[in-house]
Amino acid sequence: MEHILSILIFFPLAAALFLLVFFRGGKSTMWAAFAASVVEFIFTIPLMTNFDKTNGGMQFVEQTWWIKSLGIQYYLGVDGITILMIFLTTLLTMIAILGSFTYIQKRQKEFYIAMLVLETGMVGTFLALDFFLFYIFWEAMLIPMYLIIGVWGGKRRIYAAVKFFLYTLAGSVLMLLAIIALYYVHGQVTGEFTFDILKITSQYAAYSKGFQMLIFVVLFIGFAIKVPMFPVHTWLPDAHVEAPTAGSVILAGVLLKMGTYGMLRFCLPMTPYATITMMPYVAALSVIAIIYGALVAMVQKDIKKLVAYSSVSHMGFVTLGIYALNQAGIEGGILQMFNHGIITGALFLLIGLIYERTHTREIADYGGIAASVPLYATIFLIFTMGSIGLPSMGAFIGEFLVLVGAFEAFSDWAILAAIGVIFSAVYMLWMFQRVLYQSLNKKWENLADMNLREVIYIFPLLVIVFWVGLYPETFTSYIHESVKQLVEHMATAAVAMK
Amino acid sequence: MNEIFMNIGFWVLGITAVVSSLFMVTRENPVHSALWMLLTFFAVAGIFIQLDAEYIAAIQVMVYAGAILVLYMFVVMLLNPKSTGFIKMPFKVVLGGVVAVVLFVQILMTLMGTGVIKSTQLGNINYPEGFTNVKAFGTVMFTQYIVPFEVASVLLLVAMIGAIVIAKKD
Amino acid sequence: MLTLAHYLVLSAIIFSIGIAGVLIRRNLIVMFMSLELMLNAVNINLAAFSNYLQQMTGQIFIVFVMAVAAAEAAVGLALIISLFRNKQTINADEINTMRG
Amino acid sequence: MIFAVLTLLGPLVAFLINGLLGRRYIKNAAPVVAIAGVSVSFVCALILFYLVSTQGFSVDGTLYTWVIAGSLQVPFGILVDPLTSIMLIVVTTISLMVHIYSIGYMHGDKGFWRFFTYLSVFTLSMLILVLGNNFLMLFVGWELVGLSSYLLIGFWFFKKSAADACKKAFVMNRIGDFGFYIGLLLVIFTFRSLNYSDAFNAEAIHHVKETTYTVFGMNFSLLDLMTFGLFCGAMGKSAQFPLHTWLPDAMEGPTPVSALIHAATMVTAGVYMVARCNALFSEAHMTSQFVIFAGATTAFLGASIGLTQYDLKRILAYSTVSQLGYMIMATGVGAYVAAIFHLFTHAMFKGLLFLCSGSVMHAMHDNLDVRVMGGLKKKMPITHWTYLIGCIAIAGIPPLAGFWSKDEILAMTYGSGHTFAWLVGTGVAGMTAFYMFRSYFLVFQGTPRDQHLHDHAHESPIAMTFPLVFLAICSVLVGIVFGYPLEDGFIHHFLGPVLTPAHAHAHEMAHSTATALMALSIAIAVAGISVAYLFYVKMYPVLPEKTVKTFKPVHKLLLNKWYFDELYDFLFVHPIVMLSSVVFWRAIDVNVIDFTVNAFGRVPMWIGSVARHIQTGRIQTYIFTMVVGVIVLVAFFYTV
Amino acid sequence: MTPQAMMNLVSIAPEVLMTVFGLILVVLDVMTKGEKKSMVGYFGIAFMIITALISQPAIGGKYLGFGNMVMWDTFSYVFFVIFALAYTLTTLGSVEYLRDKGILKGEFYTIMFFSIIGMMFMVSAFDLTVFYVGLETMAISMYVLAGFNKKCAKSAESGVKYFIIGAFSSGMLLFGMTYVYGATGSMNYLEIAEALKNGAAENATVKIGLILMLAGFAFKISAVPFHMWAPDVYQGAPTPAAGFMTVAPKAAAFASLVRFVWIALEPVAGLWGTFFSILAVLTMFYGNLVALSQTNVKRMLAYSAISHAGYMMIGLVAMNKEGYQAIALYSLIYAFMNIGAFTLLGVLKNKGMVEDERLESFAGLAKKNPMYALGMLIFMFSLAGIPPLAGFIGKYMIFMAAMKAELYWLAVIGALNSALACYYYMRVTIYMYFNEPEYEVDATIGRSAFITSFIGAVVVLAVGFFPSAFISFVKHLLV
Repeated sequence: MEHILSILIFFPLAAALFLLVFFRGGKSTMWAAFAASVVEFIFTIPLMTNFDKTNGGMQFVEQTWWIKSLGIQYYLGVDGITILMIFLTTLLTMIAILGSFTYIQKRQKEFYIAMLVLETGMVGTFLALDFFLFYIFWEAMLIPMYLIIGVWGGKRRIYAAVKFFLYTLAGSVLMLLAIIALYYVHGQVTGEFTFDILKITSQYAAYSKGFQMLIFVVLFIGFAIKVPMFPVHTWLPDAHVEAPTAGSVILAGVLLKMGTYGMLRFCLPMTPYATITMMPYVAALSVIAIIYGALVAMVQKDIKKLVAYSSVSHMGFVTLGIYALNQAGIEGGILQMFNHGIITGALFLLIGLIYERTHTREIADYGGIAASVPLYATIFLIFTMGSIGLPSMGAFIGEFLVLVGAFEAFSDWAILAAIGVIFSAVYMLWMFQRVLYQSLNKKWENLADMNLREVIYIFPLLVIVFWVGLYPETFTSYIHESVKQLVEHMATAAVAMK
Repeated sequence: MNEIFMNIGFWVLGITAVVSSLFMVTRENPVHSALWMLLTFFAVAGIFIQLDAEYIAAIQVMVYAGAILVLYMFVVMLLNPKSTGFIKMPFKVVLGGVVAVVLFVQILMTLMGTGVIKSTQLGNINYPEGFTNVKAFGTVMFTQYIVPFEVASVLLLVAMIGAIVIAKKD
Repeated sequence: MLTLAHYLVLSAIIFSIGIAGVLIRRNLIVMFMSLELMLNAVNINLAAFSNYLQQMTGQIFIVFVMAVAAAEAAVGLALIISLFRNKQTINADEINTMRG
Repeated sequence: MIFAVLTLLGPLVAFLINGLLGRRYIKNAAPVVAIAGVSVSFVCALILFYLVSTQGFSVDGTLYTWVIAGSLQVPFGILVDPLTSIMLIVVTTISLMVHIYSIGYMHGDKGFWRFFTYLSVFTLSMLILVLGNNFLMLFVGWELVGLSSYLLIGFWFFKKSAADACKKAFVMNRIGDFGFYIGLLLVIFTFRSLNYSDAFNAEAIHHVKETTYTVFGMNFSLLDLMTFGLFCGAMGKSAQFPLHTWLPDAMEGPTPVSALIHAATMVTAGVYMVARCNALFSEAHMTSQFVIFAGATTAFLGASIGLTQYDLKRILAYSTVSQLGYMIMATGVGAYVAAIFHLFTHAMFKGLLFLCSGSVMHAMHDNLDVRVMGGLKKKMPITHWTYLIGCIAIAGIPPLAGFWSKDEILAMTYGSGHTFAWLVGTGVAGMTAFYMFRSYFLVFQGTPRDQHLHDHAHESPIAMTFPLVFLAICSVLVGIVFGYPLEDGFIHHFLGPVLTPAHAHAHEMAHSTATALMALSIAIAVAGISVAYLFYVKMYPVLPEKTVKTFKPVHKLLLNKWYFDELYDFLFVHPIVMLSSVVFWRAIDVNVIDFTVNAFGRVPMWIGSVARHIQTGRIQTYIFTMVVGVIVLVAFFYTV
Repeated sequence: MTPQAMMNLVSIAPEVLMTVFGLILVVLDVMTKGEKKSMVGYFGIAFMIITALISQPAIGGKYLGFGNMVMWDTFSYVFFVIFALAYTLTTLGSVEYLRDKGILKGEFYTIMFFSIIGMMFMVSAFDLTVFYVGLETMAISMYVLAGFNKKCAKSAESGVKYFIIGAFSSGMLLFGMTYVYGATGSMNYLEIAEALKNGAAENATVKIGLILMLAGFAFKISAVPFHMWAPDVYQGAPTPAAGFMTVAPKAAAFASLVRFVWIALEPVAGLWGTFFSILAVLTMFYGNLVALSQTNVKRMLAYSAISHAGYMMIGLVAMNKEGYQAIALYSLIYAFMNIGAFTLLGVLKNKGMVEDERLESFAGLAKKNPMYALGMLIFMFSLAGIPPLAGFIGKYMIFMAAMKAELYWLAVIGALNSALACYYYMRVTIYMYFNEPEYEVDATIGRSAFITSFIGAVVVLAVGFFPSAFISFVKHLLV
């Protein structure tokens, strides 16, 4: 258990190197990659079981110097906010790899290597407690994702890959400067020059309001692009649509969460004054994202694009919850991050597997295929309902908590956000109707239903969706304490601000 | 008397240098240019003498007029290039002249703005007892400036190798 | 009365003529000659300052400048010959195949 | 507690078995599983009812804590009280009957097992809805019945109309649920809990009675706002004006579904909810007024449209809308018991009517146009008689079920002083009698209008007729058993403790007034029946045609359902779609945001492609640039 | 031996050693023939290693000899190591290129070797004379290297261009130098500083002299608007030479500049601070913007080299210890990634895998030759400054220095530019990975070029992950 976090981070990388050296592509590579991802997932289980839920602080901490002369540490830790994300990451990577077996037909070896490297980046981002380390992982993820979109993507993959890359990069270069600024300011305040996130956070009271505002805005823009929030969301539809299934799954499932994770870990606790000042504006943006995303999703002609815009809408709930700055809101936000990962991930998998058979993503090309693929239709329906936020499924709990929290903080915005509940039903069901219901398009009469492999990789997601919906405490119990600490932290800051 | 002589010398040499360099720049034929340059070199050598730098004046004549210029002439003859004259666009010629003049004016203004320089009268360099220009030069060169002197040898070696490798016909 | 300024102005004039020469001529060799002119201007400056400061450093520097000038002349002319072999021209206007 | 849990487990297990194994292994044996499941619930419901009614038994327990967020804790809990037990009876009875009926009705359908799976889901959801002990459970059930409804309406998903209808139903409900959601949030805000026991605490309510709440800068009474939100949910689910349009379309589903979901149980969830929240609603005066308004309007709209429809199921559907309006109106005036009572009786007779229509449909090869039927009473005696009983019951002729509950509602409405609502209600009663008998006469009496169809008509199998008979008996009996004597029957004593006794006004009402009202409503019903007889037996088809000609615009308006669908399309659907696709997507997303983003890429590219021309490749240019650079820098440093 | 004599000897020993080795190389060159000429280069590498091993000064040790003329200290040493690395990598990467082009001559290595002696003098100079002669040694070597491929018109053209413009700029440098000399009365850095402190800074001629001098420096580091030569020269020069030219002379120019401005011009920090901050902004923008519109990869890399000079100038403007440490680190890292990229470029072109360095001809390289494509990808992303690759560490140090100096605006401009720059680096990877190949080529690449790119890639990765060693290497730098 000592180095479980390091193992979690570097095992996929080691596996990738192993693949690079010893494999030549083909079936064996796939299975090797899958095996690696399964092992990685298994590593998270002791992490989950040994996690002390009554402790809101960092656990399994690993801390050594990395670049001592610059005050940079190799500092890892996991708390309630991250542990679910780790679980989500390893789970989705595993599933995405299994889901790519038939989808990826060219350069398979490279693909699985990219996936595993990406996993390292994602896990590292969530676990890093050193700002510099965080930034390294944060950016490092871009390259494999860029390749996944660009090499294995659809027709406009190049545009999408470049857009994804540059958009995100543009947001994060200034973030780097903010990080350095925090480093120096913290150094000036305490005399200790360090990138230690916890230490920098603990000194928030010493940062002037103007400085906090500046840092907040810069960090926020960086994270907002990743989330993505309106109006910096336009990379998402392109990236989602063009990415291969596994790419979309990871993108929607994990990468978007990095933005909100960043807000939770940095924007809120480090710059609480600014956060409190900016709270209503962020809420407004979130609500715009919720409604705007839903409305635009409604009129999309491409299934993936529709789901992509729906992500904008759903992630709006997450940010709304987080910036409510109360227990319910933040917990809801985190849970919603988790749920969105599971549900949207599953939807992308489902779209991907039908795309493999039909080679079209145009909604208009489908119609009535529920008749030829009943099992598929059922599972698709379940996740559609999950996405809509039907009670008994995960997203409902998340949305509910978000709205409870948001209602307490800014009721008017919460009411507007709740309108999103209507629209989500409209666009998802309309899509569902046009794709699976109505009269059967003759082309798809002999469409093959889901095979065993496909059922196997969807199944865990199915279980989790209901699990979260029916007994969320399994998951929320991890986050209670950490969120409580965060909320108390914000409350203290709010008092200090006055 | 000496001063008048010096004055006359300066003006003659100076005007020669300026005029000959102007001619050098403006002659179409490169051979003419080279010859005008020779005149400039001589004039400059004279200026050096005026400035108490006899040794420099000597090597100016030897190195520039004797070696470098010959090299130029040699190359000019060797290549016998058809293209002569100025760049084709008169506009650019004017522009080139203008910026040169502007830069000159800037330098001039700077110089004029500095009182010390304007009022300082130049005289002879005072050498220590028993020293002449050459001796003083040699002493300093081979004590204080021995390092750059040695580096210059490396420089010349490189130039030699380089010139050979570039100019040699394989 | 000859002041330092006289020499400095003289050198500035020659320097400017050198620059003008580089800018307006298109024969590489003549351009190169103009560069030599600039170096001469430098030398005048150095000699003048050497006299003004009553020390040998300036004069010694002139020697280095000359050494460099000689070395440059050797290499530069070799390069020009090499170019001429390739393109049959030493016209500055015509060596612009790489641009943009 | 154990029984309550068992009630839930029955359908749950049935659903799981059918859902997971149905397609491959169970297939045609699916009904056995499903019926077994619902029978367990039925038995448990009866036991619970017995316990509650005789021993004053009640349960308010937590199975486990469901959602925890800070101080808010929402249990997965169960509440059994008289209201619940009545609802359980309604739900399980109808559900069981429909299950049995479906064996016959759905026989031979490709999705046989699927149908029963869905039915189990529905039963489960409905039971969760009524058994939950907090608002969130209610909401869960609420949404899940919506899902089941969606699935069942869209059971024949390959029909576009069905696919449209199921989506419409879900979306319309969602609009209501939006309000419900807000209501929930306000409940949490107010009571810091979602448990009924905390929210319906008289002291707590008293505490917030005068509180106002600011929304978008406007002040509202907190309770009004909260109940209005909740009521929006009810409007969606119970198809109240203006969210009523989905219900008639929902008839695209198989008929048993219409009977179960869209007549007897799910659509009454709204009534149940309002009744359940009576503690809140009775304190919220503004909302109450709105409830009455919505109920009365709905009752009238439904009835008026019902007058002109030709599709048998649609007639019944509009009748359902209308009856739901009644119930809602009753809750509005505070007659909660009457509302629940009507819910109960309505479930019986409307379930019966729908099942009958299914039987007719079966006989007529899925044809539902009343104009091609006629004279079926000979061919289908059981269906005929049971349908007749249903019609009488709904028309409000004593001693059948409908009379007792409907009369009570009208009396209460009158008694509470809402005379206009009462007038509407009475008028609607007449209309109801008229159009129900209109359908009866057209279908069963007279001469066959399509001989071919008529020849092939036959009575339905036993699996279908048994439920008809059972429900017919119920329709005859429940009213008198539960409701006699008027306003003081078993049901009043039973529900009284949970539902605030409705009325001060009622008790003040003189006995003579009550009798007069009763007589009036009977008279109206009889009048309605007579007119129907006149129109559709005696003078058919001359008189109807003449009437139609005389009131052509009105008829057209009614035939087209007051153009609500078109209005909504015009007001909401088209503008929103246009706004989304033209303004938000094409204009803002693509042409503004993305354009800007791309400009960030293109502008540097453009600058670069221009700037590269400085690099001419000429030595002179390069040196020139350097010299100019020096000049500028010198100038700069001399001026600074 | 007196301590002073000892000091003198130590201060110049590495250069002397190098010169001796250089002469041995000349002899070796004569003794080898044909294919064996590469031995000259390899021996050069060995000599470099020997020199690097024995000339390492003690940490903090300063050996200032010959009347404050030459300094050998960590600063000189670190930059010497950078030059040595550049030499080593270029040599390894060039053998194959030169052989293919038929210009495998010992002189290539000899000249490169001697140019490094010039650079070492530049860096360790404490006197303008030493500096100037060193500078010219380097410059003349570079002219020769640029025009080394005599048979190629472009190479000759770039040699001549470089030469004329270079000579012009050194003319300006000299002219400026004379004024500085005149006003301060000395060529020695320490004495110049002393004089400036004592009022010479008021002298107007110092200003114009310094501007002219700094313009000369700016030429060497290819700062806008004195950069114009750079793209043409890099494009025309033989590719390995171009790689070398983008790294070593630039590093030398920066190092000597740092020495000069820190020691001699310390009293007029405001002047050169402003001067270079203006140039830094112009350089970054111009380099990146024009690189965006390039279709020739080599030329694009040339422009990118310009923009990198811009980033490094930020470190200069920061005027703090972190600043020049960052410059050293940046040069070090840049040596690996840029020479790696140029080597790959040259070899790929010679083998016909890419045509004329055209961007389009990179299409599908990942399919044709995955390993080299991966290498190129790593270099490109490293140049773009994407973590965890080495280029990021370099940029990061630069930004650290700027933030410390509170040059926020410059840091922001730098950061924005590095985002802008990403696109053109990415474009190479786009063609390599995302497009289908235009044509098929079957070719194998020799060992030495592979080793170079492999070392480059591995170091670029390793520095990204374990920058400690590199950072502590430059951490002891003191001017």
